[in-house]
Amino acid sequence: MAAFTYAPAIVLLPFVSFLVALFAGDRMPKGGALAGITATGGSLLLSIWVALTVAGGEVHNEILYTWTASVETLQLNFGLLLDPLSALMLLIVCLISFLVHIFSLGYMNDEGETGLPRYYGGLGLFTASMLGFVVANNLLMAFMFFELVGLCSYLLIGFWFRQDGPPSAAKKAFLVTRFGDYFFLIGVVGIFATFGTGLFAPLTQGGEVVAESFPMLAEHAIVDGEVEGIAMLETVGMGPQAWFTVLGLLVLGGVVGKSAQFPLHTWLPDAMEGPTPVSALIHAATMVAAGVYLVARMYGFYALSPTALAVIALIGGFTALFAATMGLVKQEIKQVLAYSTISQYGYMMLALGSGGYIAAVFHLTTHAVFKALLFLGAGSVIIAMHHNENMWDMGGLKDRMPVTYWTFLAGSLALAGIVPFAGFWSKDEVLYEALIHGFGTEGGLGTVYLAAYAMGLLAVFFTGFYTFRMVYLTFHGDARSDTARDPEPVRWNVKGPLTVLGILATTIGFINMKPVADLTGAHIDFLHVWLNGPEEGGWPATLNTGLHHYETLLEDVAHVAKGYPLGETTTLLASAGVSLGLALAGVLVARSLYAGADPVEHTDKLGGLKTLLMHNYYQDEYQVWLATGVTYPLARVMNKFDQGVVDGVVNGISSVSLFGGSRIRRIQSGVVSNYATLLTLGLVLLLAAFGIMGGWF
Amino acid sequence: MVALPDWMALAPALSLALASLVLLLADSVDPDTTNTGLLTGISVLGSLLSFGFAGWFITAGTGMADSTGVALFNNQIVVDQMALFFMAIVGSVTTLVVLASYDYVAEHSYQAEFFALVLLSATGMSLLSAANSLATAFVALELVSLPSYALVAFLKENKGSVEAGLKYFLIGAVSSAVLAYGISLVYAATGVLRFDGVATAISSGTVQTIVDGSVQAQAGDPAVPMAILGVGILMIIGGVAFKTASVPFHFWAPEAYEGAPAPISAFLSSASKAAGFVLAFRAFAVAFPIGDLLAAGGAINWVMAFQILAIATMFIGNFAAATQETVKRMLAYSSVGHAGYVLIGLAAVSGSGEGLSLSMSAGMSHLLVYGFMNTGAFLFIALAEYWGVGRRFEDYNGLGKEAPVACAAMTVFLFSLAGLPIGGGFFSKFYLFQATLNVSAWSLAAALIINSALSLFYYSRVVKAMWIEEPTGSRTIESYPMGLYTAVVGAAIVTVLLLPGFNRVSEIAFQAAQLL
Amino acid sequence: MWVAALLLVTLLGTGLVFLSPDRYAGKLAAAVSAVPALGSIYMYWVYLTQYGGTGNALLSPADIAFGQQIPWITLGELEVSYYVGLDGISMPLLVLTTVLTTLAIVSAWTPIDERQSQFYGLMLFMEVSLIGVFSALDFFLWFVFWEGVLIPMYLLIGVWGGPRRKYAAIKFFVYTNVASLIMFAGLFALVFSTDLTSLSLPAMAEAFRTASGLPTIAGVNLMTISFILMFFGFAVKVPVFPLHTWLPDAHVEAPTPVSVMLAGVLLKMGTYALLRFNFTMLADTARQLAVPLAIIGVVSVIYGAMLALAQRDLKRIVAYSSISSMGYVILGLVAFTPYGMGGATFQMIAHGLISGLMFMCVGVIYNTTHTRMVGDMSGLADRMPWTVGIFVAAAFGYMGLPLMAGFAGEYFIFQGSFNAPTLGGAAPVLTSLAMFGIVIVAGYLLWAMQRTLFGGFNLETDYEVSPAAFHDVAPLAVLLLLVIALGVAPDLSFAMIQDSISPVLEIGGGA
Amino acid sequence: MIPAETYLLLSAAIFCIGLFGILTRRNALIFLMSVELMLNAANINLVAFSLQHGNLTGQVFSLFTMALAAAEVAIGIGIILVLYRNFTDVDVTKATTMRW
Repeated sequence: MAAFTYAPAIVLLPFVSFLVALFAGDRMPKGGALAGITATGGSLLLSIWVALTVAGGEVHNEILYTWTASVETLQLNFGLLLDPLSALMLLIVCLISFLVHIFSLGYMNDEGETGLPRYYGGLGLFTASMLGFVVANNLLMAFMFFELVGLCSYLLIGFWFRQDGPPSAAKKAFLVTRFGDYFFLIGVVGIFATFGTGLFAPLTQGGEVVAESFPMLAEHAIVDGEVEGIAMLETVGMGPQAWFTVLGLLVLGGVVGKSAQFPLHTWLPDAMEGPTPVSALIHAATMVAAGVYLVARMYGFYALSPTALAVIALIGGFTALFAATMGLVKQEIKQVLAYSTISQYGYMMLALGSGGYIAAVFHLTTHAVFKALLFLGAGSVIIAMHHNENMWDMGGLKDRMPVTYWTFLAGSLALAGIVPFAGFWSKDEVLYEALIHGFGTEGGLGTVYLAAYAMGLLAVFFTGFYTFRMVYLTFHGDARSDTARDPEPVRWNVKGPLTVLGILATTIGFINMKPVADLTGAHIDFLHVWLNGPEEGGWPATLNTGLHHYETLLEDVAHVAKGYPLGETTTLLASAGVSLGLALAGVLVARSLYAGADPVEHTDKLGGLKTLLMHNYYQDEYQVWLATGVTYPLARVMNKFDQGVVDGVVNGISSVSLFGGSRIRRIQSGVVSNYATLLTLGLVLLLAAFGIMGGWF
Repeated sequence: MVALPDWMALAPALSLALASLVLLLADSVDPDTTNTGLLTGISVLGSLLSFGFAGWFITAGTGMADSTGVALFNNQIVVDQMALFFMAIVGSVTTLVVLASYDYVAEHSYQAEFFALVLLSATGMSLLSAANSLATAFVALELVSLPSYALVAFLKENKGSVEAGLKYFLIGAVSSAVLAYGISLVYAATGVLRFDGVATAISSGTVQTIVDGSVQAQAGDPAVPMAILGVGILMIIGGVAFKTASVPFHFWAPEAYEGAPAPISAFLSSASKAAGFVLAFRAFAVAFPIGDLLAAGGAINWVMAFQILAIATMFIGNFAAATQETVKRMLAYSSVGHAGYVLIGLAAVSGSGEGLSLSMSAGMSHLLVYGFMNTGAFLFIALAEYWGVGRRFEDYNGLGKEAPVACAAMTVFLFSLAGLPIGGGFFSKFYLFQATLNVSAWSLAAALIINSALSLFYYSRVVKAMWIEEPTGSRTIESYPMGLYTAVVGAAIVTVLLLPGFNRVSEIAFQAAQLL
Repeated sequence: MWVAALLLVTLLGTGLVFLSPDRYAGKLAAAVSAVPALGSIYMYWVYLTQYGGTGNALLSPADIAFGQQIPWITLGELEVSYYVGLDGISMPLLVLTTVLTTLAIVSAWTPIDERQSQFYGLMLFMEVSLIGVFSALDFFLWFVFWEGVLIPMYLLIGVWGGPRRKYAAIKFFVYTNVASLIMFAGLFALVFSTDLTSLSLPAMAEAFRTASGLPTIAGVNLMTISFILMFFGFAVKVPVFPLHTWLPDAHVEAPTPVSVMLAGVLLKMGTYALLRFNFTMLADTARQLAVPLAIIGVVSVIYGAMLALAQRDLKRIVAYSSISSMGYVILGLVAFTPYGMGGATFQMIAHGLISGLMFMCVGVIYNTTHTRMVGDMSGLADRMPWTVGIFVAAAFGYMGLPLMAGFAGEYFIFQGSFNAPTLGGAAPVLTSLAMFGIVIVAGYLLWAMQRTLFGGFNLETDYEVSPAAFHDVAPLAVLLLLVIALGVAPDLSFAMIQDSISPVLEIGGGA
Repeated sequence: MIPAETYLLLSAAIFCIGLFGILTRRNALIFLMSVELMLNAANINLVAFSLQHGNLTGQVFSLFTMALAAAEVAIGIGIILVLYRNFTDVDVTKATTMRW
């Protein structure tokens, strides 16, 4: 249990480094980087310890701090939930963060950037917030840290605030994700209002459940019909499943925003304005994963709603394809990676939607590694190219920076999904799960799965293409500019992290070689075991976050079933074969178009499609139009209304009063005879009135 | 305690009268005296004595023992709590005014006459407070009016002053004729002029007569002709309305207050108005009990008349004030508006006469507080005139920088007049408001509220000019006149102190009103 | 005794500052105002440690903390007394007042360069009145203080304000005073329809709650009419759409320290009074009218936020967003749930701190750039990093960043109103609509920050921009720390608020 | 004996004549005379009803009224005098420097 006692330190260490870097960074060597490295290193070690403990079958779910205890019926808490899922995520976040800190020494310190305390402070705060999000044991805490990582993202994207681009991109990133978070917040409030708790997993004490989790309560409501305690259903006048679907979709709003899914993906490419290590850490490996992680975290809730699952799968499949096509024509290396990131998170959503819980987490893991690698590799290239990111100015870097090249190539192969690199295993599993569930599931849901599968499959081809287009343009052929001919060398602090990640990108897929396992019968699907836990008892029984529980729910409640059109083994192989084939096809097409010594642009052949793709399907345009073309003019009109009508009435009342006053004072004509007349008149009127009333006449 | 002779109950009035006589004596000894200090001293002494006597008698409980108070001259004069209360108001206002006049009249001739006239008028007011008969009331009222006509026109070379005097006088003359005619009709209807006699006549429905000081029915029990009585009462209302500057007899007020020397404006708008109201309160509460009047049938419902007058007065006074260009005239109109507020004292009464003591005590309290804040405000105008500051709002720009103390005092007066809780005006206005709601007189309450809101606007224009605006021209204030300053600051302090100390005022007023 | 001591000390200090020479007035005023600030913090601490679990001052007078009652005035049959005391609702507001006043005074050192003794004297006079407003338990005493706030505010805006200060000052003054009178009329219509002999707030609460057989006017119960009149009166102060137009003018023209007080404390007078009068004394009626009131609140939220979007003046932006934030409070109050009402009260504190902070930030920028217009400046982060850093933090606090007080307040309100029994089926819809405010607020604040703080440095006015002085930044830092402290540990005040809110929830129909 | 109502009518007529004079005449002196007429209307009432009621109250009061009317005229003449000095006219409608 000792590991769990120290677990809060995983979050707190980077937070301390934030304070140290911000307030003392300018008096420290390396501008506070060392504090960050120490802290994240410490967190990494602790995370490993936690992971080992979890591997020993122990889990932890505990309330650490009561945010507000004042309302007894609904207390809001901060707590730790350490189960295999969060332990895995802790490892990923700590590792990437640690490596990014080291890489930053090369990318920021060596480049002589100013404002380093701010930079490392931001990284520290981000790491702390992200880790806080990962270990959160309830939805509110998760939401709070979800927002905090958004703040850090804002601060780090806008790091170079003296230029015009980064602040604008930072604003956009925060605003678009905030739009998603709006729905998330409704969802959080709704879930608390409905269930009276936001716990992801039940709290137990001596084997007794002392506080039930909301996915379990929802399950009881739907499966066992226990709806008496849920007053909210009466308020909204819906059945439990319908209302829970609404709640799930609301939370999904935050997911779509943060994980850059269609239609809220537009902020991510712009976010590349930030320093590249930041892009690697935040906008590829960790923060963007927060959305997917959240769905996985409360998967027991989504598994209850076929509608929500269908929406998730469809968004995922569509985004995977949609973003991949936009990545085809980009000229800047980081832009390609950005769209690739969007696309890959689409895969994870597709997996989650189609019941592939393991596949999603697996892809999340491998993607974190190889995408961080690619971004850091790109960062290395950018250092070499003196911050020119245009791939058409590069070429031939292969020989001049071999470490970068080979590691980048490993990452690219993983991204493209070429066997045996990490991406192949995870992407294959994603597609496979979608396929078999698509065939097995009855009705509309199955159709949706198949459609999403088709889109995901098509995206595989594009992925292979844009990835290797990028590789060929950057590293192969002849150098196309002076800087490419004489790139700036990078040091150990760049090469080190690249090497670590390169090795991982090659090997991490082996943790869950499901096809191999199925074929050989060997129990080498470690991730599956890790997330499934023991079949009977153990932590899944305590927390209800085990895979087995989810599969039961999918089957019994959402009626997601498996189907093998070609028999179990053949389907498996066919699926793997098709996706590998498509990936290779993409690679080969890229090779044929761009592998030459002096490649030329082929985008013109796309005709009108090129314009469409270059403009990203006018997604930015319509969203900007919504903001500046609709909302802002509306605000102006309302302002006019406010000044003219609302304030006009106020001023009008005063004017009318004053006008009345100026009329009344005219009675006072200054002529005393008139006064006498009016006086007499008044008296006579009174006399007449009272005379008539009193009957005097 | 030494038992004082009965006539000493009139000491507040007598000391004023005595002081005026001393002044006249001084004047006849040295007709061209410019010893302003001496003259002011005598006047201040007299008025302070008057105030002191009134205050002493109030605290000693004169008139508290029984409801009649100290009756003098065959019940023609009654010194009770009500009378003393108003004597105190008159005494305090007169003190402030004569004190302030020290600097004001220093450059004018006929100083002794000025002070003597003020004190004579004040004597009339004091007497009016105690008048218990239409006859004494009429005489006292004329004693108030006649010197004040002269005082308004005191600046003989000043067109404004003369014009003001003329208008005041002409309207006053008409009004007193109306009043006299009204009194004659009441006499015709009831056969008596003493208030208690009139009341008996109304309640019994028979014409009364007074034999050896006691009221009894006339031989043959002739009935009271209610129509004649009604017309008479209405005309008396007219006479009262003139003195209190209420619509439609208010026309003289703006001009008179504007044209008169500022201390006289203060005197007229505060003390003279109070005197008008004491007559009204006593006459209508004692002589024309509303319950009996309505029970008799066919007679006038004066409560309704006062309601109409009150609402009209409030609105006309305040709305006209809102658009004035000169500060003094604004205050003049606001003074008309305040008459409307005080009229609530006679208007917020239920059909059976309930609520009269509450509403009257509210009116009395307001008059007392008003005596300080309004006098203070007009004396500030006097100060401004003394400095040669112009008459318009703009001319007051930036005055706060040069004379912060006086301007702070003026701010207190104005906000208190508006009913903000910075001075007693807040409570007295609330007291009136309470009286209206007590009898569910919603229209009166609404008028009070609306006009209070409006009044804040125009009062704050002065505040704005003094503190917020930058001075437009070059203006240097060379001297800070002692007398004016003392009066202004004194009034301000009392106004503020009346906020926590309002309890005393309202208690006395309530007792006094209940005793009637 | 404690409250009386606070009032007296501050009042004496006011006189002292008025008489002091201009040069020392600022320092002296800060020192004077530190006394009530420290005193009230001590009281807060005493309350926190000794009075836990006490009830509502209006509903259980026996539980009043620091109470004191002395008979004062008798008006007819009405007894008026000097009656003060605190409970969990007024205690945090009292501390907010005293602390914010001190900080505002310090922040005035730089911008106020003429007639200082009068300025600081008026600030302290306003503090006296504000202390009184939050501690008075007798209606008259309360009203004296309530109106007493207007006068210094009027002069502070009018004398030391911007170009259109005269218009703004008179508008503020007359508008809010008219509102007070309307409220007054509504309240007293009710007072005289019951057999009240005392105007102490607990007595009024008792009488109104048990009042029966009230007259009806045009078929509407007097209770309802009074409620509406009182709501109108207080809503102007809050302010609530469409009674808000005095606020932007007042804010824009007021000197910054005054804006701080206006947004930080004065607006809370309105919501505090709503809570005390409309929602405690007339709880039944409030429950009946919950839906229309909630709609007013939601419209204020969205309307204020949309208007903020259209502004160029930083102060106007914050001013309109205050309208938006106060709309949440209305929504929370009508919910009649622990989180709703408690959250509304908490939001008063939170918004007091954050809006004060925002105005101070704008003020510090204005002191050195002499402009507040978005578009007249950019890239300030380059020249005044710490100020801008705090500005950014404050802005995020305003946007409802978790672990800052604003989030706590807004979240509590949403949580409380989402399934509020008083709102029925409309509850989730209205709450969700109100929540959209958090998106719009992010929109305009991010936009304004991008334009003014970031990008290349540029300034349209001819002033040298330099980092702000320590005494300019220190109040900002203090406020920021308070905002974070309350965001991390809302129970610091939410606990006592709950103690005093829960009795309110127990009264009235359907509870 | 002539009935009291007759005197009442007489006095009312005189009162109205006086009032009419006030409303129509601009000369300050005639204005003053008209006021005297109105006061005398009151006197007629007082004296007549004094007889009717059989007490002296009315008669005494009418004496007061006359005295006061005399005093009033004295003051009035004085004011009219300064009016003439300032406005070189005794037309009451000429003095209109202050209005509204």
